[in-house]
Amino acid sequence: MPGDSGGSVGLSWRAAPFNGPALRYQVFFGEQERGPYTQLAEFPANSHYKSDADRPWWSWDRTKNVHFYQVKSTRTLNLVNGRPYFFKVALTDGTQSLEGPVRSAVPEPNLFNWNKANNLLLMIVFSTLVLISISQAKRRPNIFLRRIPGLDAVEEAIGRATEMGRPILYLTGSDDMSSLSTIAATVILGQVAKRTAALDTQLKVPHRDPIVMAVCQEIVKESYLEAGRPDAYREDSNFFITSDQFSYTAAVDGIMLRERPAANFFMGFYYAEALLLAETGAGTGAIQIAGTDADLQLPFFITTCDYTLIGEELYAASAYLSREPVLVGTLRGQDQGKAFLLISMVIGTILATIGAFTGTQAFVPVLQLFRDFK
Amino acid sequence: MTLFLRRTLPLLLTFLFGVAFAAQYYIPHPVSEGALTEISVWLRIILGFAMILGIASLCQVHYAKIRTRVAGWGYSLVVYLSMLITVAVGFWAGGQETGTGLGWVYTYTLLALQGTMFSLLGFFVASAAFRAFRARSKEATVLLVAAILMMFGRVPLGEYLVPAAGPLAGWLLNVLSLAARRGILIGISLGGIATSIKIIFGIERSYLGGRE
Amino acid sequence: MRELAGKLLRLDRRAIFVLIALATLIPLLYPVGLPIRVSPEVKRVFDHIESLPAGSVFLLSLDFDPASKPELYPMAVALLNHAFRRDLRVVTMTLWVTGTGMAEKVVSGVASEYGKRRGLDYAFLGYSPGGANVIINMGQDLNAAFPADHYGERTADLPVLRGVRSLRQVNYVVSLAAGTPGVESWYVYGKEKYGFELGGGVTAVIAPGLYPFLDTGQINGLIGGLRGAAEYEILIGMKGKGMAGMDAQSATHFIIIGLILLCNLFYVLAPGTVVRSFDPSAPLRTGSAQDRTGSPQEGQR
Amino acid sequence: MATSVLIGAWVAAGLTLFMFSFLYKDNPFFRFGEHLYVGVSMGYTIVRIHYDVMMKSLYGPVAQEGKWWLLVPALLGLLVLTRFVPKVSWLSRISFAVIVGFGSGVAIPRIISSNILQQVQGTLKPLLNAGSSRFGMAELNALLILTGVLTVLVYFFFSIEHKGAIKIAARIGVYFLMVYFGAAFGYTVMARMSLVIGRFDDLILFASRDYAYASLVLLILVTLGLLLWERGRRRAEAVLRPREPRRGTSQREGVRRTA
Repeated sequence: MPGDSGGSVGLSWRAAPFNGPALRYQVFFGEQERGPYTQLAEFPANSHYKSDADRPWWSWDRTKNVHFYQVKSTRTLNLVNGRPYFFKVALTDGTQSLEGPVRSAVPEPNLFNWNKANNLLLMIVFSTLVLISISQAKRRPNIFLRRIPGLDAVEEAIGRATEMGRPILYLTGSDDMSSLSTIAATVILGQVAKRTAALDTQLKVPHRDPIVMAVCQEIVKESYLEAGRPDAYREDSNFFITSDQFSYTAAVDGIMLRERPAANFFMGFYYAEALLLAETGAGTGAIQIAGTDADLQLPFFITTCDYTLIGEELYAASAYLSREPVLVGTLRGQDQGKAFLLISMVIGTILATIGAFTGTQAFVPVLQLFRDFK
Repeated sequence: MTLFLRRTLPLLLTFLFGVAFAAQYYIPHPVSEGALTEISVWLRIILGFAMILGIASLCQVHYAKIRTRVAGWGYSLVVYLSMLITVAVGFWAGGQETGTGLGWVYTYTLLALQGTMFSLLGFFVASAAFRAFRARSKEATVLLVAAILMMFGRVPLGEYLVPAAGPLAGWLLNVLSLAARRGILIGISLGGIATSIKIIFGIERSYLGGRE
Repeated sequence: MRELAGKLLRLDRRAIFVLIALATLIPLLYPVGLPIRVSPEVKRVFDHIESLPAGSVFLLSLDFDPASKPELYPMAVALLNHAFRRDLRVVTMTLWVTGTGMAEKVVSGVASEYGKRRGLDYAFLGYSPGGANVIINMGQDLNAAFPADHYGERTADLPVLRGVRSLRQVNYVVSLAAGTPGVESWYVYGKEKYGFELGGGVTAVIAPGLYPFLDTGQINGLIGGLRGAAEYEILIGMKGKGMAGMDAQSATHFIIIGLILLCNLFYVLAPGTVVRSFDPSAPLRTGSAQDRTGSPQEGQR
Repeated sequence: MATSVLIGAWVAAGLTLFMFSFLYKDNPFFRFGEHLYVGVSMGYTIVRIHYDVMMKSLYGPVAQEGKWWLLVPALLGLLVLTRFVPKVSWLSRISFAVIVGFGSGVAIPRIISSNILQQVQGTLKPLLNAGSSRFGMAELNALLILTGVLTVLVYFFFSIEHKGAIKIAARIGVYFLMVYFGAAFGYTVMARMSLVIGRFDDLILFASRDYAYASLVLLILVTLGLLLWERGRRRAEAVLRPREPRRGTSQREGVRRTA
């Protein structure tokens, strides 16, 4: 069976010329060629065509008039990889039955799932787009970037904290270091730390994950070094509370109420604690800037924070703050990716409409390129 | 040599692990499936050790508070005591929770505290709605109307008063808001892919800190 | 008037908290029983139990822990009430170790209301480790999966289980689930093989994901969230936690809606209000300093 | 009723009220609850990590099943701990590299599958049907979804100036976003309210005779405690006030004008 991890066998056979709903196919299975054979399935002869299978054209022969049945391992039937098994198919009308020849098959695991080839293709396309844009940006660094209001406010928030002599609270989200949101949040932390170092404002970063804490310590230290203020760096600006969701939330809420930070940053990925944190912060009158790709929590940040970086803007933020050609180039690449998908969706919808209107199957191969096959 | 260990090796490892586990998705072979399960165990083990860093940091913060007798240092003592008692009870129970002291601590303190903290959301949802949902601009008005329609259509009384409210709320959720969510998701995914690519190819390396 | 408007806009949020607390507490103590439309998927669970003759075996698996209690506990109460009323032989169990104590409490509680005797009219098998494997085991040999019930009595000797050797002899299974193992496990490892009828009750978060199962008939009915529990209570004519909860839901929702509407009305009246047109530089900014309610310690401003 | 259950009910009811007192304002009851919560949850995590990770996933498999390769993650874990020794703390980067590399690699194909392919696939719906109605409700919805997805995507374009047609599209996108945020907010209210109901349910249960009226007694005690605390605080403040005028808000608004 193509594209699986073994443990199953695909049977296909040419349809008999006299198919009809009254006729039924029976599939038999045996561990030895001589038998005994047990019946696995029985279905009407006008069903189970190979073209019925939900598989893409590039990895699947979709010709009509070929029947197909997949034998999978179950609790009673264990197909071992590399061992031959024997199958036969019979056609019956209830009284008479016509048996086909015995065929043997060996279940084998595959090395590549061709059903996912379009996924791989997209990955290659996007990677190339990003890498090309980066190298272009290195040559011509002056690319236009539209404003992201939340980012202008970062400077303002830090300035206000400095003026008021109060600390800045920065959260990196609830995910661990392997999450992209966390990585984006730590990159922005580096930029924020550079500003706090220059202005000598206290920075507080409570953590839920010890590894993220360790990484952030490195990043903040580096930022202070770059800003020429290694003396102002404090090891305890990054500290650990607990890995538990709501006790962490309670403790951070406590910090907000007692130490009254002038600005709260919520970057990274959040779960239900989002509103508990942001609403408490809103109550203390702090400037709040959020940035998250947790789409379910966005509504709560939007309603409680002064500025919110929505989804993708979180990833873009580091590019804006640093203006490094590499990062700006990445944004350009992302935009090209979006344009590509946008155009694909318009064309795809037109094709789907024509297809539905005229009843033609001609565009199915194109549309299948944008389907997720397992 | 140290330069290799300090910079090249980490970047090389990132590249290797990144490429390997991106490729893993396309390989259905049992070996590749096994590797994914295995590495998730690895991450848990690494995190287990890393937790020592966290515990040290927590203890340090509260120790400093107790030592310098800052206002409210007594609460730091609460942290220490409750942590030590829980650990002691936990080891006494051998990590088992049914019918042991650890189970008691879990049911009557952790669950109660967690449930209450979580339920504060119910109150905060109300106060956030009250403050934020004001028709101060056209966008804010759209936000407000969508939220009210949704709340109205989700409860029996609303549906009873206006029978169309339920289906309307469903339509709002499954059509208009689905569209926006899709847009956000596609945007996020492109940003995520770009970030991943940069990390795998060593273009983005700030997570390693230091520039040596 | 304008002063009042300004005052309401700066309403201390603790006033809102009090309103929400009251709107929750009062209906819980004195349920009104606002009308609720019963959805067909809940009705089908009810109808199936209704169609079982007295003495049929009904298995209720309480696969949830205290975290999901608000939604699933009322369902358990309603289903048990119904089953005892119909004089079914009620067998209960759990696949979640953290839910054992709670499950025991609800089962013995409802049973005593109906004067049902443990072991004779109903049984609580308790928890057995292994997740979905327990279901497979039960399908083969119930006494092997649960050698003794929760109270340590041999299951083989329980009169209520007379003639029930495996899941094949069970007429109806309902799993009240807050995750995995749950309804899906009961379908995949149980129903598909041993051919009993299966119904499900789940939290509101999980329910949408189970509708495909409902369409294909893999489960015959579905009770979703607190609302589903309330619907079931209507069907059996009982004013329980579900309906009280729904009253509380309605009350809190209407308080929030009312507050928002009132506040917008005053907002238009309040001095200095301009309905701003689109400002691309700050399309999503929603809070500004003047709209902030006072924080606890800056209350009087 | 068992004594442990009775004590448990009192403890649970008390802690619930302590945490709820946060709604009034930050106070000693909440501070106690908060710190206790941090301590207990950390202690519980330590116990769970010891038994579930260290014993079950590491020690057991290595010592009993001979899975020696699990010593590699153990080594990587130990490398993280080099952060205690500044001189060799760079060794911890090796572990970071493995975690971050794994995370980025695993993410790409899965993001493409669930956030791109599945979303695009759901959007590609015919806008006309072959039936007699030509353009029905399903087609209208498909058109609206397509419009929403496209305009929201346009809003997220960073390197194109938002003017002309782009500006109009982006603005429509903003409206779609607003509908989403509003609807998602409204949708969640219900789930959050069930949580409040759940807690209140427990409090009502603990207020019963079986539990010796735990919630009622504790509610009175906590309220009294808060009153006493407020009085004490007012007095202390009255002493402090002449020397330290409070000026927080006015100063803040001064800064805020630039926002």
